[in-house]
Amino acid sequence: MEPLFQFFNNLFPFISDWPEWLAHTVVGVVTVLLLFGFVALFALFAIWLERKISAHMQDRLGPMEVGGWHGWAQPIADAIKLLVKEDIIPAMADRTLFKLAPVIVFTAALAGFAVLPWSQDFIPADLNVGLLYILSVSSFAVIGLLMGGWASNNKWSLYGAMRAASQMISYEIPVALALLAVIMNAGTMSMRHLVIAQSGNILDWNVFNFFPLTAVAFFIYFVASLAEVNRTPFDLPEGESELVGGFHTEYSSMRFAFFFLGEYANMYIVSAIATTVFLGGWLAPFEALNFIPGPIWFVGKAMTLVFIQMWLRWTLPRLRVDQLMYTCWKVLTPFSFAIILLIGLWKVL
Amino acid sequence: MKKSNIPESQFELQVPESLKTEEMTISMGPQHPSTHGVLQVILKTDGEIINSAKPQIGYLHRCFEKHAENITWHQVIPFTDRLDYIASMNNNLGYVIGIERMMNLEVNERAEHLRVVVSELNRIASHLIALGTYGLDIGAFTPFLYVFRDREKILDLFEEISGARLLYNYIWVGGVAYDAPEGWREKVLEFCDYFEPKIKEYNDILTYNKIFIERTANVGVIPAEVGISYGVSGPSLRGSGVNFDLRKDDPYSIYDRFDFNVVVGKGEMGTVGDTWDRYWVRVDEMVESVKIIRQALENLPEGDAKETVPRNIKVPAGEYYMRTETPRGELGFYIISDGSKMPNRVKVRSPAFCNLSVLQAIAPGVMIADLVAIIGSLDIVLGEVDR
Amino acid sequence: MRQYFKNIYEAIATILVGMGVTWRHLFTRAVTVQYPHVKRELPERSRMQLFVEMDDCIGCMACQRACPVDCIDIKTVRAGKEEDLGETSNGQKKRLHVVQFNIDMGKCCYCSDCVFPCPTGAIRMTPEYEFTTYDRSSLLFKFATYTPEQISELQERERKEKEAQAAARAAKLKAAEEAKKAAAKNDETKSE
Amino acid sequence: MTAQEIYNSIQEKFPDTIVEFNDSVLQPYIKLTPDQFNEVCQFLRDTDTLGFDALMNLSGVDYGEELGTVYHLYSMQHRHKIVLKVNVPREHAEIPTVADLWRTADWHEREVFDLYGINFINHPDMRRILLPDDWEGYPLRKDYVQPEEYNGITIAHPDMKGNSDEEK
Repeated sequence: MEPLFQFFNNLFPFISDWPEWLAHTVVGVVTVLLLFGFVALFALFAIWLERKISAHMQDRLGPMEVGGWHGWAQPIADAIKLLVKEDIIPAMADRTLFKLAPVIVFTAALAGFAVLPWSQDFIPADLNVGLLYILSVSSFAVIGLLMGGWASNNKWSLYGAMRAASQMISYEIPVALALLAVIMNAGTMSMRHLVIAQSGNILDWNVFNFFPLTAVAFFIYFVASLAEVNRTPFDLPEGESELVGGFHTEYSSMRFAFFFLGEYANMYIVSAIATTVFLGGWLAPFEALNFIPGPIWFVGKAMTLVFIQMWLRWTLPRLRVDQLMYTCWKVLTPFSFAIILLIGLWKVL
Repeated sequence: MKKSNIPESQFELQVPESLKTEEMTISMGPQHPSTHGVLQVILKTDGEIINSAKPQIGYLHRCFEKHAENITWHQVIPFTDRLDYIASMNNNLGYVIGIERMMNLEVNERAEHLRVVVSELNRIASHLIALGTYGLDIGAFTPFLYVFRDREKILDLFEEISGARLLYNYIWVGGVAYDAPEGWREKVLEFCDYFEPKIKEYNDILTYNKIFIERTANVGVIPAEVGISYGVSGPSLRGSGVNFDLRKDDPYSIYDRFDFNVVVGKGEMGTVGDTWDRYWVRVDEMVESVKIIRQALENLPEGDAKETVPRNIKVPAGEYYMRTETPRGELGFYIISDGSKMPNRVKVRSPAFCNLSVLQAIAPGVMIADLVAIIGSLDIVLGEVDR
Repeated sequence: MRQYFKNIYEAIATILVGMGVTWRHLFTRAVTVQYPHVKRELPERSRMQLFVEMDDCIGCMACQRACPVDCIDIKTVRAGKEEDLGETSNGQKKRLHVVQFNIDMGKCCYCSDCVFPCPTGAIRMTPEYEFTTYDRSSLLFKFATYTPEQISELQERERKEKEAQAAARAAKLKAAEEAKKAAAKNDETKSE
Repeated sequence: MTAQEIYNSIQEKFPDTIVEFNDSVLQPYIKLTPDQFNEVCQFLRDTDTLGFDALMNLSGVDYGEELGTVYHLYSMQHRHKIVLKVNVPREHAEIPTVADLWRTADWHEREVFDLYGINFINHPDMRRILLPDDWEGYPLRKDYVQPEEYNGITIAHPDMKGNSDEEK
């Protein structure tokens, strides 16, 4: 919490006059609210963006009415609609688990934001094992999905949950291995220091390190992270043409919205990790562009990756379960092992 | 001399006895995103693998055959529109030619050419939907909207010539309901020029996509003899490598005058008769349809297409089984007349009905996701299955 | 092993080709028509709402017979002998009061079978398509212009005429019968 | 092969089963008795010169006094067709199945059973196919009367009445 405290201290010097407990509480609460606000805003924006991108990729216009300019208020209207809709819980569902599941999914997504380095100074918690933390916290989501699918007492939901569990657990491995390739070189797992190690210009970013080895690692990470957040072509847990709606078949109103929020927050988190680890975090690609503040670079890079995720989603069909496992265990995992091995060799030589 | 009859399934699931677990029975449909309507399939699954799939139909039964016995010959035509509502022109054509053959009625040349043009346009429109929804079943959303964009152009042409966009009631006994309006021929040619390059686009985004191929090749193989035994017809049978197209093999209207190829599945990406082959036959058939349209429009004679339409039809007593090639396969109308102004019996042999029946034979042993791919590749329209 | 790498290469290459297609479409013009703001001109043949030109209708019921779903309901009253209802636009003489011409567009199947048998071209389908309502009963379009009083008056007259006719016929019949009887009587008397 | 030749070959093998042969109509047909029907069909399918490997259509017909089924056969190799007819009395409508010969007959026979009430002997799964399992009567028979209600649901929709002024 120290860098965050400093950051607030710089902004509002009077905080240092407060007693320590008060200052810490206030800073903590404000940060959480900021992040929560960001997640909600980002989700709304991303939903709008996704609808617009998909529409234009399909020669459509997408939402055009609500709010005037290109239907910018459509996601807000949708959110309000979801809020006021009737909350339906199936009669035979396990009510406690059913209610808990979306909360867990969303919490897991939100917790990941704690270690994202937005800029040199603004990082809610600069853990020395930040990367490890984010990986472990984000895999909490699978418990939520499993609970939701099980508790719905619907066979399609159960299928979705089972698929989600096997998929997310499998894809943890290539994700972790791909990141390991970088950590080996950087020698740190602190998100902040990972970025600081990449200072310089664009060629100092990790993705161009040991060219092309880390580039391949970046690619592996990106593909595996798509599976981590259940995006096409790996959206089997939802798979609306096969499993109706997968694990969230029975969810409606705000509980469904939480799953939705969680999905979009996760999209952002995996993109942000990729940005931090491979694409130089808040750093500008060239010295000349340093006048643009760090957070803008950070969010901009992450949003580019989010855009690519959407782009892929509206281009590709869905894989089958066995092909999904094949991709993970027979393609991504061996390749990431090979990269770790090669980088190790490179470093030794 | 007794040959072995074809077993229920050719694909026995081989799981060691010790690994077998309890079966799960799932009702897929009647409300399910990829059963293409109100089809219900009762699945018995072992995990993701299907042990048996039994289609349950009848949710869209509208008593076409009973209706037809209580209305006049001509009034049946709007009802045939509603059988296979995606290819109404072809349905009209089948029924009408059946009656014309019973009445021994000549149709003038211009009407014959217009019939071929609209039928082939409708075939393209129908195959476009098959393509798009198939992409949707596999999980690709975008091609669906591309094909609807192009289908819309065909519907615009239909609206101009017949006044309706979906249920045309255009082909009438003795001719067609309206002559083509001025400039329609040029518009169709324009559409052909526009459409041909679009097929490459579909191929780029869907047909040759590796994920798509992986999902569809070697899945749901229908061997030729199984297909014939189950009465599978049309693109679904041709996908199994059987060169059988009623436009060539039992020609009706003026199809024998045109030069076009019968597309058959060759197993390009996997086995002959897999879902990819059935899909590919449809893509290639659109190219052939464009060829036919061009030829028909080239030779389109001048004159009035409407002139032979009689006011009141009385069909001489007798019976006839007329079969035509619709986008889904062999559409048969078995018409019995007792010489009065109403049909005595109109039986529809609907291609989708027979194509769907093969599902129970090829489904065992595939995964749930594959079942969706198989149903999509059979290109059923429930309006026709249930009639 | 070669197949393995070939598969990976193919997967990446075809995915990139597909992404190229969607990327190009991101910048092509959308084909959407913003419906309530922009309205497409429909071709004149468009079969949307049915319309009846009552001045041309001669009440022959050909359309009612042709309708496969029975959505047209016509009632007519015969015109009086000295009454002149005028002529239709193609010169046919009108002999019937069309006191009721109801079309239930909720039932209509838009096949336009009713349009063709019409001898005067009175009934036709128009490209007008915006007639949705919140109430199904307002899809029942009534084209006849007669008021209920006029109808009952006409029907009354027809009934009376019919009665008169029936009475006349009965009288005629009776007369014939009586004549027959008389003749029979005559015969009887003759034979006696 | 012409219809005459097909008739001759059946005549040779199963002389007792043929009721009628009509070559003068648009599509010549052979009328058979139900007794040996399955064997005749097996013969038609499996003889190399006949080779009727496809059942195009199977249709039930109500002739008034009798019910009947009509089979339209086609040979994919020889490209010839033939129509078979089997008539059975209304009260005792039973025909041997051909579902074991042409799998497509499976559903078609169920449909005929559903709509005409003809029972197919040895059919593997003789259930209704289009109508609900508990539907009463066979709707395509000419003497079928539409029931008032089904499981408490009125069948005649109120809108199915006329639309004249008095009724609305």
